[in-house]
Amino acid sequence: MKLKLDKNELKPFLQSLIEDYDVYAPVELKEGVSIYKKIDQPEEINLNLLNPQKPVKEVFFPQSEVMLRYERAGKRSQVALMEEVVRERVIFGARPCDIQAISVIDEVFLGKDYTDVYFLHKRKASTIIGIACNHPLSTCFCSSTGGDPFSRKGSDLFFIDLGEAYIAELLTEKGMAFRENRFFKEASSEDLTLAQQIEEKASKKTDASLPIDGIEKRLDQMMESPFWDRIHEKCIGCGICTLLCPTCHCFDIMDEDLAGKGQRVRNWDSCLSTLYSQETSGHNPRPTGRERTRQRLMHKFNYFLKNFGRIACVGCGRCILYCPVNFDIRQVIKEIQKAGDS
Amino acid sequence: MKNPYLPIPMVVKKACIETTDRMLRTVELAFLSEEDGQSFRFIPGQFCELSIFGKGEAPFGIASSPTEKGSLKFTINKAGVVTTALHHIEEGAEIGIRGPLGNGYPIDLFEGKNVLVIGGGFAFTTLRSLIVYLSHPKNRSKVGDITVIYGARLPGLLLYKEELLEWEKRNDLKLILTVDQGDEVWKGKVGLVPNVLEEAAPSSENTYAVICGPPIMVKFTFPKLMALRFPNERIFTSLERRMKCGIGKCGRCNVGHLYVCKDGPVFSYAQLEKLPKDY
Amino acid sequence: MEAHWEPKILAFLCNWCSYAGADLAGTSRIQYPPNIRVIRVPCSGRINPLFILKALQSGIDGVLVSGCHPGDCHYLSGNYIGRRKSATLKRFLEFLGIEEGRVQFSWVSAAEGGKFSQVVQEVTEDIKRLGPIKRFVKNRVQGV
Amino acid sequence: MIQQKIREKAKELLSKKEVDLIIGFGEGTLPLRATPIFIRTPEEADRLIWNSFCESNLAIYLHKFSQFKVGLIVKGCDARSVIALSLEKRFRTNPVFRIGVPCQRMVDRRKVKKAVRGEILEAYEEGDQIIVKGDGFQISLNRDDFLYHSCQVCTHRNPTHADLLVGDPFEESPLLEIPPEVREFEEMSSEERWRFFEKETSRCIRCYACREACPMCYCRECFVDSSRPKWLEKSLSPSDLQFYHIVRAYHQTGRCSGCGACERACPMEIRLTYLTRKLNQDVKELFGFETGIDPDAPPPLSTYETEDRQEFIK
Repeated sequence: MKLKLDKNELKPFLQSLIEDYDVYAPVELKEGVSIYKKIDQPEEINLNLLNPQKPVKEVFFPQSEVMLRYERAGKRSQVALMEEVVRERVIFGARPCDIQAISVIDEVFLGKDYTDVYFLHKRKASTIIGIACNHPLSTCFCSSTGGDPFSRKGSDLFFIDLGEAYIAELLTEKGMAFRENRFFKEASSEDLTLAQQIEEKASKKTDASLPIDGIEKRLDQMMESPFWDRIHEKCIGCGICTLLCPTCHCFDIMDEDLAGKGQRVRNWDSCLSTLYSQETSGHNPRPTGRERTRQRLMHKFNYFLKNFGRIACVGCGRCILYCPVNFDIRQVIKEIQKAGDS
Repeated sequence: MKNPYLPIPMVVKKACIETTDRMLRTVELAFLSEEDGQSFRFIPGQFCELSIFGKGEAPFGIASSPTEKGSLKFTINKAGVVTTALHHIEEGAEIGIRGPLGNGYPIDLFEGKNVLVIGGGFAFTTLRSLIVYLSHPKNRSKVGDITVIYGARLPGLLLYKEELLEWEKRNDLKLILTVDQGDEVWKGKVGLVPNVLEEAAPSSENTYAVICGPPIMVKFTFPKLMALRFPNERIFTSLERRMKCGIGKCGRCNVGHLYVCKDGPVFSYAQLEKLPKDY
Repeated sequence: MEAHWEPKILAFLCNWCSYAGADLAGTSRIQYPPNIRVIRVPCSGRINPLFILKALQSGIDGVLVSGCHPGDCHYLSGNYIGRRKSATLKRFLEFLGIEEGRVQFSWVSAAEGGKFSQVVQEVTEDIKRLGPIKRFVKNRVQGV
Repeated sequence: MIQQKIREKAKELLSKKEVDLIIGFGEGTLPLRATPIFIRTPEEADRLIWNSFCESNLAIYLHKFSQFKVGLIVKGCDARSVIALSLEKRFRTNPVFRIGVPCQRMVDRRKVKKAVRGEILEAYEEGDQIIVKGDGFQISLNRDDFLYHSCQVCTHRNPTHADLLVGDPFEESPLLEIPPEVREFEEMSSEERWRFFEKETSRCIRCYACREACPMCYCRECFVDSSRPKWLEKSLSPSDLQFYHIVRAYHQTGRCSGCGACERACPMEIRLTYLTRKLNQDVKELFGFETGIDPDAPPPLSTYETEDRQEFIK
């Protein structure tokens, strides 16, 4: 179902959402720096950056999350699990790539053997309002990774910016709950034609040419390739690309303790960190940047595909934009093709 | 829905130091709730995350056998924060466990076959579980010969010494003990496990081999098994990697596309050959 | 400020001088405020700035580092090295916005029981004037 | 010009086998960016470039390539980091061959981006102008208005102790004595300064890029990673973030070349150089020491003078 929301109705619409839900949306922390955050007022939202630095996964899988609290009394401990989500959530303003990425993490966290209840509860409690990318950046390559700037996949509602108004497409059951929303009105056929035109124009803009088809097979042959000796050279091993990646989902579990009371917390971790795979004995199966860079790329383009039938990259371009040394994953994908074909 | 990160409460029933260097301690844990105890079913080779609130969690292979009901045993090498805490924990104290995790040894395959168990150092824990399980009166008839080769650096570093003495007396189990360096009272073999294996030359016919030990020992044992004509599919080993979640979510313990915690820790040599040498 | 608030002050005292100075103050029955908790260290040069930061973060209201007078170091130069660390750390913390006086330094010899008492009094008064530490201290989450 | 000379020198060094590899700058994949490259053959040397986007402090790579004879392209700051590292005896076996390039000060790509509406698709230098182009626009910007904070105040643009110098040395004077925002900061009250620090560090996502980008951060185990003792927790508690940033900066006392790599690396644009700049000032004022100028002067915190100031000690 396709409806329309006038932009001058956006604030009241968001206000009404805030009354009924915990609303998460991009918020600017400093000029050019934003994250997804729970908002108290519609004015906090800032959609200037196509994608905030930190991806929307944070709403479902916070960088730092308390798993349980404990308190010791004598020889016994009281434990309280922290998995409940108290209030239903709406995520407003996420881009198609980020939303795709959530379904990548679904594969792991909602896996058949064990279910990560922390992620699951947040996932279930959330309604996602995606926004189409009318002006994708030159670093965007979602069209190469199975998405596109107007991909509706994973959105419950999908907004298309027409300038003065949004087209609001209600896509799922959760989305259809907004059918009677008082701020939505019927979209005219002109509106829909305009939306169509914007979509066609935008979809041509992202790079669809990256050689990702067959990358798994190429990488199968490349585990011990000298390719890795060179590719990691300029990487300084900071975790920016992994921490800002919408699909990366590695974490570490730590106890924070103060005199018998405390909490078990999980924090995002990065395969580019030396300590990530270092064993207590000091042995490290991935001792240098070569193995760690290989792990990052193999996981995204080979292992993940083997396990779940899809790659773990959605082409958002964050790792390209924020890398301090301009390590460009697009270039690496192309070089994998070259190395694999030679 | 069950939260897979919630530890099951247990209590330390007994604890003892195993080795003369005092670096290895075995703790025996009992379930606090009977229900937990009954629903906890495992096979040898599986592991648990032991959890001490305030210190954290670490994975350990289960050293006791499923046939030893009512409690679980773990042998802990003192190395980091959690293991140190496990060395200091007193009898009667509460401890959490998550598990059983991982796949365990393929005991179904062993039915009707001979089993060769090769262990080194403190990695002998899950092998103890396996040996106790297979040699239990209920199971003994299900497998053929059981041969155990177990080595340590020094006699004092061998685990489960009293049990080893008992096993030596058994006639339905062949036990070969070896140390890298003997002492005045040591009467067993002196030599490295791969060499002792070569010398003992057990037949590979109808036999499965299970190896667990330090990486260097495992590395040199594989070729000896090859020479004895063990096919790759009939050699199993248990891998060790840094783990956190134990359920295939947190990353880090993968070898290629497989996760040691979820798809392992037990792998056949045939499987390992296909995986990247990333361990 | 809470009515009964008394500052908690952590004093790192060099084993060879200030610690003995504190002892002397005690045996000589020279009074000093009971707000300090003493940690004996082998030398004021042993002080890792992390010790001071960790103390402040944990909610300690003030830190005193006391070592041997110049020239008197048991290890010859430990206090000189420590002096450079102290100078830069003090300036840096104040630059960041940790109040001046939260972290203080003194030279007290084994014979200066009186000076020790004097220093502790001064430091305690300073910290009382500053009030409980608010900046940098870790607000433990609920339940912790 | 300079670019050509760099290539020639690189070719010469490589063909004479005086170095195993040259670490320099190549064309980046994004506008306003250069990227570190590793050149091993004379033929590849033509990939080396020089422009106002060569911002990285290449001394960071000396750890990774310590087993090789490295030819390193050094600006003023890189050169001083090399000296600081050699004072800490980081490369005893293979001395680094330093190809010094007097630095024209580097352009802050974020400042440029923020000055332009729309995405920049192309950028190049023309004299003292930066020309930026995008979909439907072309703008010319005055280069000196878009420099990194650390570059504006830099007084050591000429590489110290380079093994050879490409290009003519500049006269050493800062473009700005104190950047306006630093002056503003210095005029703040203690409380306001703390609020500023608090606000900046609150954005930290603990990627540790500031640490990894710094040539001087080479500890085998960083204090944040230590589990025994565990100095701080790894979550996002404001106090732990502050702890990290205080110690990361303070550990640079007398070691920081002021290159600004930490601040440039930060994806959350946290102001960091004002901290290290303060430390550098103090070290200069208290001990008369400047990082990377005198290759024989011991690091200031590992030495002392009996006459060091002590008016702050009771």
